[in-house]
Amino acid sequence: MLRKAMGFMVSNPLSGVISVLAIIVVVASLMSENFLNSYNLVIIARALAFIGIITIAQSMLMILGELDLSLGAIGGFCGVIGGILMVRVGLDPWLAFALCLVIGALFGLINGLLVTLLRLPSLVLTIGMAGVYGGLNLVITKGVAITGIPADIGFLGSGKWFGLPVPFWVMLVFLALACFITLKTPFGRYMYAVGSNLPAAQMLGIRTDRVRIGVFAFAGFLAALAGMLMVARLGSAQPSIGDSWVLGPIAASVIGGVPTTGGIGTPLGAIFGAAIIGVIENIIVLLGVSPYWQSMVSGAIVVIAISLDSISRRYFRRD
Amino acid sequence: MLRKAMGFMVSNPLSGVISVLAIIVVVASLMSENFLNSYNLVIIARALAFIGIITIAQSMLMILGELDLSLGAIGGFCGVIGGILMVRVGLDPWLAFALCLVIGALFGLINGLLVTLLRLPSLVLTIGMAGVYGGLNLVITKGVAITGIPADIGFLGSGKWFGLPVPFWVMLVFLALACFITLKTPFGRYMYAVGSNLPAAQMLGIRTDRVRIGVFAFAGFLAALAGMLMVARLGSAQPSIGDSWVLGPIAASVIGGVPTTGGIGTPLGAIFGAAIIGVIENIIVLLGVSPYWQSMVSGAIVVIAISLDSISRRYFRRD
Amino acid sequence: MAYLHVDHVSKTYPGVKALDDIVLEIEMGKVHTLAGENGAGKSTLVKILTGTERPTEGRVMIDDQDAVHHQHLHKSIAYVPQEINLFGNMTVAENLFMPFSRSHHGGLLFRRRKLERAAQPWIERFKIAARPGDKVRNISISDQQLLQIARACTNESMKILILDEPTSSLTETEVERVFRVVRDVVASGCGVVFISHKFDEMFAISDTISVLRNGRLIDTQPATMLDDRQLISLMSGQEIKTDARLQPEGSEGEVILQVDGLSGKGFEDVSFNLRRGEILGFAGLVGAGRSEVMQTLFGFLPARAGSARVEGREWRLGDTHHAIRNGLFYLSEERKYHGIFPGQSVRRNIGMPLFGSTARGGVIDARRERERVGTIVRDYDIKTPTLNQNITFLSGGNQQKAIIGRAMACDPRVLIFDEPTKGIDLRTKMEIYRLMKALAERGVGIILVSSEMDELRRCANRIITMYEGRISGEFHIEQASGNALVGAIHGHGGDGHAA
Amino acid sequence: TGAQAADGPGTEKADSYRFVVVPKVVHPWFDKVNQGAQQAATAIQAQTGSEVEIQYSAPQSASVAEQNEIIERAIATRPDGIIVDLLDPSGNRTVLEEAQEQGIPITLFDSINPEGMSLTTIGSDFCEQAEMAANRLIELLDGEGQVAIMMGVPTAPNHAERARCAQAVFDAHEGIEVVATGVDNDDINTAQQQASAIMQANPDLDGWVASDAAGPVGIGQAIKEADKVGKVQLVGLDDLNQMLVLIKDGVADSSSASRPTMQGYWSVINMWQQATGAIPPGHIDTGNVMITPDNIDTFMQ
Ligand SMILES: Nc1ncnc2c1ncn2[C@@H]1O[C@H](COP(=O)(O)OP(=O)(O)OP(=O)(O)O)[C@@H](O)[C@H]1O
Ligand SMILES: Nc1ncnc2c1ncn2[C@@H]1O[C@H](COP(=O)(O)OP(=O)(O)OP(=O)(O)O)[C@@H](O)[C@H]1O
Ligand SMILES: [Mg+2]
Ligand SMILES: [Mg+2]
Repeated sequence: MLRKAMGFMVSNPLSGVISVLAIIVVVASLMSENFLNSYNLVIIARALAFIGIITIAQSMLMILGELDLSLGAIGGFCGVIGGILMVRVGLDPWLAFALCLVIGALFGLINGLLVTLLRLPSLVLTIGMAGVYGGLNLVITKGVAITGIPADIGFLGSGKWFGLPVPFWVMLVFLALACFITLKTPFGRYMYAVGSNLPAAQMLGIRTDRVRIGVFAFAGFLAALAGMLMVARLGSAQPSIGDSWVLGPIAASVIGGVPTTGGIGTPLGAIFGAAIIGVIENIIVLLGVSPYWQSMVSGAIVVIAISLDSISRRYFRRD
Repeated sequence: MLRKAMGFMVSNPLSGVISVLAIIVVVASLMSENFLNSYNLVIIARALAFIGIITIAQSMLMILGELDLSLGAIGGFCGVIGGILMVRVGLDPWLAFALCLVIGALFGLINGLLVTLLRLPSLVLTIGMAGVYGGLNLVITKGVAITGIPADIGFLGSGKWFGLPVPFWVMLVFLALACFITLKTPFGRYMYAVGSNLPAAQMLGIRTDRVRIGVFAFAGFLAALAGMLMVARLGSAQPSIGDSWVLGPIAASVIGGVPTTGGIGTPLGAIFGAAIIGVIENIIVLLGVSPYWQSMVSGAIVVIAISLDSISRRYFRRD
Repeated sequence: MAYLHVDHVSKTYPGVKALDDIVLEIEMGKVHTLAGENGAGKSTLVKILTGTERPTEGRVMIDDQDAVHHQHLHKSIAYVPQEINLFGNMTVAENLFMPFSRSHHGGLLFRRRKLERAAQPWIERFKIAARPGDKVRNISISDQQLLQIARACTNESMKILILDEPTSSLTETEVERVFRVVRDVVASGCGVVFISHKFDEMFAISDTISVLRNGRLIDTQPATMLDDRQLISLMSGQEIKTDARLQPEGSEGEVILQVDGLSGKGFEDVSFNLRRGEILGFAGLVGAGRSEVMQTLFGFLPARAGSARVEGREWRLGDTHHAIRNGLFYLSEERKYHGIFPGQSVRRNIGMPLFGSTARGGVIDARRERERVGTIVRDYDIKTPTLNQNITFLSGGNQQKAIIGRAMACDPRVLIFDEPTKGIDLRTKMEIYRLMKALAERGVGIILVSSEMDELRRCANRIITMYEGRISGEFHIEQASGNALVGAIHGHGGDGHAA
Repeated sequence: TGAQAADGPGTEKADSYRFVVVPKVVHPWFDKVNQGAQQAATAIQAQTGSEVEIQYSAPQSASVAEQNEIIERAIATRPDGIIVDLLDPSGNRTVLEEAQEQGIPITLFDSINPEGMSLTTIGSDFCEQAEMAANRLIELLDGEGQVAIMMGVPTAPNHAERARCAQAVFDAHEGIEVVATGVDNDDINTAQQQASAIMQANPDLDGWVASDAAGPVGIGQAIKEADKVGKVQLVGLDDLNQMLVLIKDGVADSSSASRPTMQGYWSVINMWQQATGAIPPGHIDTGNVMITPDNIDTFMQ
């Protein structure tokens, strides 16, 4: 009976990750009375917003079977460029914001062009490109943050709307867009085709290079968006923005059902994966777990989450 | 004529990376008279020794189509355990050294067991396990280095033998062993079989799980070896040992002809890849390149190296 | 006494009863053929015999012991799977003897030279056109197929050899080679389980034939007691006419495709015309370069020289998107690598090129897509529980039908079929032939690359032969029965230019 | 006046206090801050009987965004005060304002106020610390020679400031020439490789200063391996135990150290004073010390 119910549940590919998230939320709220407090939920939402935007980008690339380890570096670099445009060049903040998104898309495009035209493995290429973008960032800023970001765009980073942080709404909008693209458009189907069998996709006349380049560019765009929102939030362009956006989104995507081998999963699942990681990191701090234990606990959580997922899939075959 | 000669050259899969290395060495020695000086070569050899041991480990995993991002964490953690065994427990340094290698192999084994038995994607699993090992390291040391490592084993880290650093010789020994295993033993051939077509290998009755677990354990062993050699060299067990051993060896392996998709390449090629990165990092400092430019330059080098490799392979098809 | 005993075995996959209460005995020294339409359960049965799948009910007795509890018994069963399953990056010799312990090449050291020397006799025996040290991914598909069979035969504890459609990508000469080996194996006292969709092969080699239909065992008979017609009706449960010639009428339309001096990887200076409404056959030995010509024309492989015109207009080479947009469709012979999208549903697989009609304003209309795909699944009789079934779990033949249905739905003007009936059962084969004919008669130009002479003679209006990358002859169908055609395929004589 | 004094500043009393300490990152240096904080907690408890709980909550990496999240989570637990070492004053500002809106007092240590805020700052001057080291090296070299600076993490403002101040001191001296700058990203191994290569490229190098704690440890190793102990002078930074060993072994001359325990101690005292209603000071200087072979034993544990 239970087995059947569970079997039914896991037949929806998202139910696994959603139930894990639900269990964690319940446990967390039992363990700390501060957890379900509205301020704390806002904090979780805000943290999820930034890492979530990167997760959307990374999961779309992972559907293609690609990875971009330079998304964090792109986000940081675009943030710095935005800061310079606003503060030193004196551009209108909104214009600068938009320009940075274009630049981010351009960086993503460069990654995509290198991967497709030179047929490079994206993992290693983007390790290199992370050095390039991050290095240029250092060269320009000499490591010093650019302060004095106009307060006009502060709203984008720190404002609230219907009780939730603006970046969170932005994340939701782009999540909806990403889900729409992947599930409802031919382009999205082509993404799955490319990730599932590249030569077969070519044989069907799908412009696989364009699809891949397009997603890389979109990912760069999203990375720049996250970077700029963070600049708006901090009120200064920190060169170190994005340093911690590298491995988490990949783990989140896998937890959420997008394997690194591509072809399956959705950005929505990946966001649930990111939420699991986010809630756990939140509750660890709320409970006052020693900082020395934190990295061990969050590492263990990743391992447990993917293990549970794999075990449950083995027992209740989900096809 | 030239095309033919080049074509011949690239027919040996290693000649590409060797020529790139040769060109870089020549350029480097023209750019700085200090480069070919024997002391500098010792510096390069020593740096290559540590990153090289990890590269051997990572490249063997990559031949299987796996990755272990926790090798650095294992190295650091084993170094700390070694330090504790020597300094606090007062174990004989050699015994402690040996014990740590066993522990490292055990950690690798755990990774391997999780990957094979639970069928987890190694990239994400080992992101998690890096958190676990690194976290335990922090828990034990609280980030404080363990000083007072007995001078007995200092020789292993700082000593020289025939003019070259001892760690470099150790690396060479294990490189020879790794090449022997991969190329001259049935086990090694099974590694390629697993990396080339896992289901086919399973169907043939190759014990693919044992092969994968074995290589993970060996990689853990090598990581612990690198960690302990570093402890011997520093004379203290620094918790941060291994932090920078994560992405470099992967890039080195790809440059040296071991793709992340597995099935081809050799540890020898990977070491040449590591040498390319090592020489470049050395010459950058020798030339007094501004510290702000360094990360950008080494990132660009990785990109250029894999691009050249890919282009040359396209023009002179190497099979 | 039967060595292998299938005892009331059933196998259920989610939504599919692949095998239903099968009882079967495989005897030593005999060739036992499993016949059945696509999806009948042949491969599933074979996988249960080899231990790669477990039965849901029933047991498999090997040597009178229950194989579920004695896994080692499966070692005496050598198996050649339906899909090619080799290590592309490794050498022929390594592929032949892996795992080495089984073939007495184990031990501490891997001796490449010794292994390659040991491989030589096998290569000669199976006439594989490769050296022991060649990388497998560089040898032809047919050689890979032969290598797989050779590999199974290197198993020294082999008692039963199972061949799941070993001949689907082989020409008659190569099939004969396989048969010689099968007879050797039988002569040495082993039993053979053989699967094929080709009747002449079945009758040529079998002692016993078992017929499966929809997962049930219909009948087991000595081969001599059956003939084509009986077998067909056992397999399909209905009468099927097979002897009709299926050339399209009115094949004298204007030239729709004109190829001039095309050269590329593996072929030189290929020129020919295709007329509207005709089926143009391409004959040749496997490895003659026919697939390469077609893939180059289609834009999947780069062209070195030459040009093509479609409907009088210059054709852009090297761009598959352009090709499909302009009505030239190529169906690859390699279903696994160039055809299906594994892990994706049947609906997504078939719906992939149909967005022209199923998407509006860049958004997919789910209802229309379901309808269109549903129609295709019905029209081509694709056996799948639901449209959302993962295509990986369809039987090989049904995957092929899905791909063909998908191509035909794209309204092509020139359609290139590369071994379209490879691994397809007879009933579906006939359907495909009829579909090709109907398409041609609607004005589509069709190129049919096939290694089955029978198929070409039955369907094509005209046959072009290729030998080692060059066109070696061209025949009208009336002239195609003689020796000249066979000669041209083998590269001698046959200067029977007629067209 | 007695009644008046009872309601005056610093007279409120509570049975228990909970303060959260948020450092820049998980690092031994901040453990010492934490130790100092615990000492102060014990002291207050012994003197007043009120329970004082110190909660130590550190970001796993030195990123402003992550630190902000940690501070936000701390706010969510509604403590009696938060003690922070800001990674970047401008970047942390929004969260600090949030804390103030929620009525949670804040004390800064080891960092400066964000523009427009006036929180109590506790700590010493990084610039002074670096200047002390630079001046000590100049003294050792008798005002003449080639020196090199090891930068820590280029994006860490305190590392950058130390490098800048050391450079300024050297620039002000005729006889001293800065021939190279390395970058170690707060990693001992990188520091060692960079130092080796720099000494290789500059055979006449006479001395080193560093701007992070990992730097001098790596430089010390490089000096030993190059057999240049005594020939190349090293003035270190802070008091990691490996640094102390280097001084003991004579590889390094000395180290210019800030006093983390003191910073933690006074931060808690200040927090507690604020909770009692006392008016907080603007700045408490905890000073720097020069660790030399003469006083090293007081630093060894
Ligand atoms: N792993 C699986 N999951 C679900 N269904 C499966 C799976 N494997 C096979 N099936 C189904 O079982 C049935 C029998 O398939 P099988 O591959 O045995 O057919 P077959 O007789 O070999 O056909 P063909 O001649 O096309 O190769 C088919 O309907 C197929 O869809
Ligand atoms: N190294 C390879 N990599 C990828 N595909 C290959 C490779 N070698 C051959 N193929 C593909 O395998 C298929 C069969 O090739 P094969 O050499 O067996 O015959 P062929 O040249 O196509 O000749 P014909 O079509 O006349 O039988 C073709 O689709 C070809 O493109
Ligand atoms: Mg089958
Ligand atoms: Mg072919």
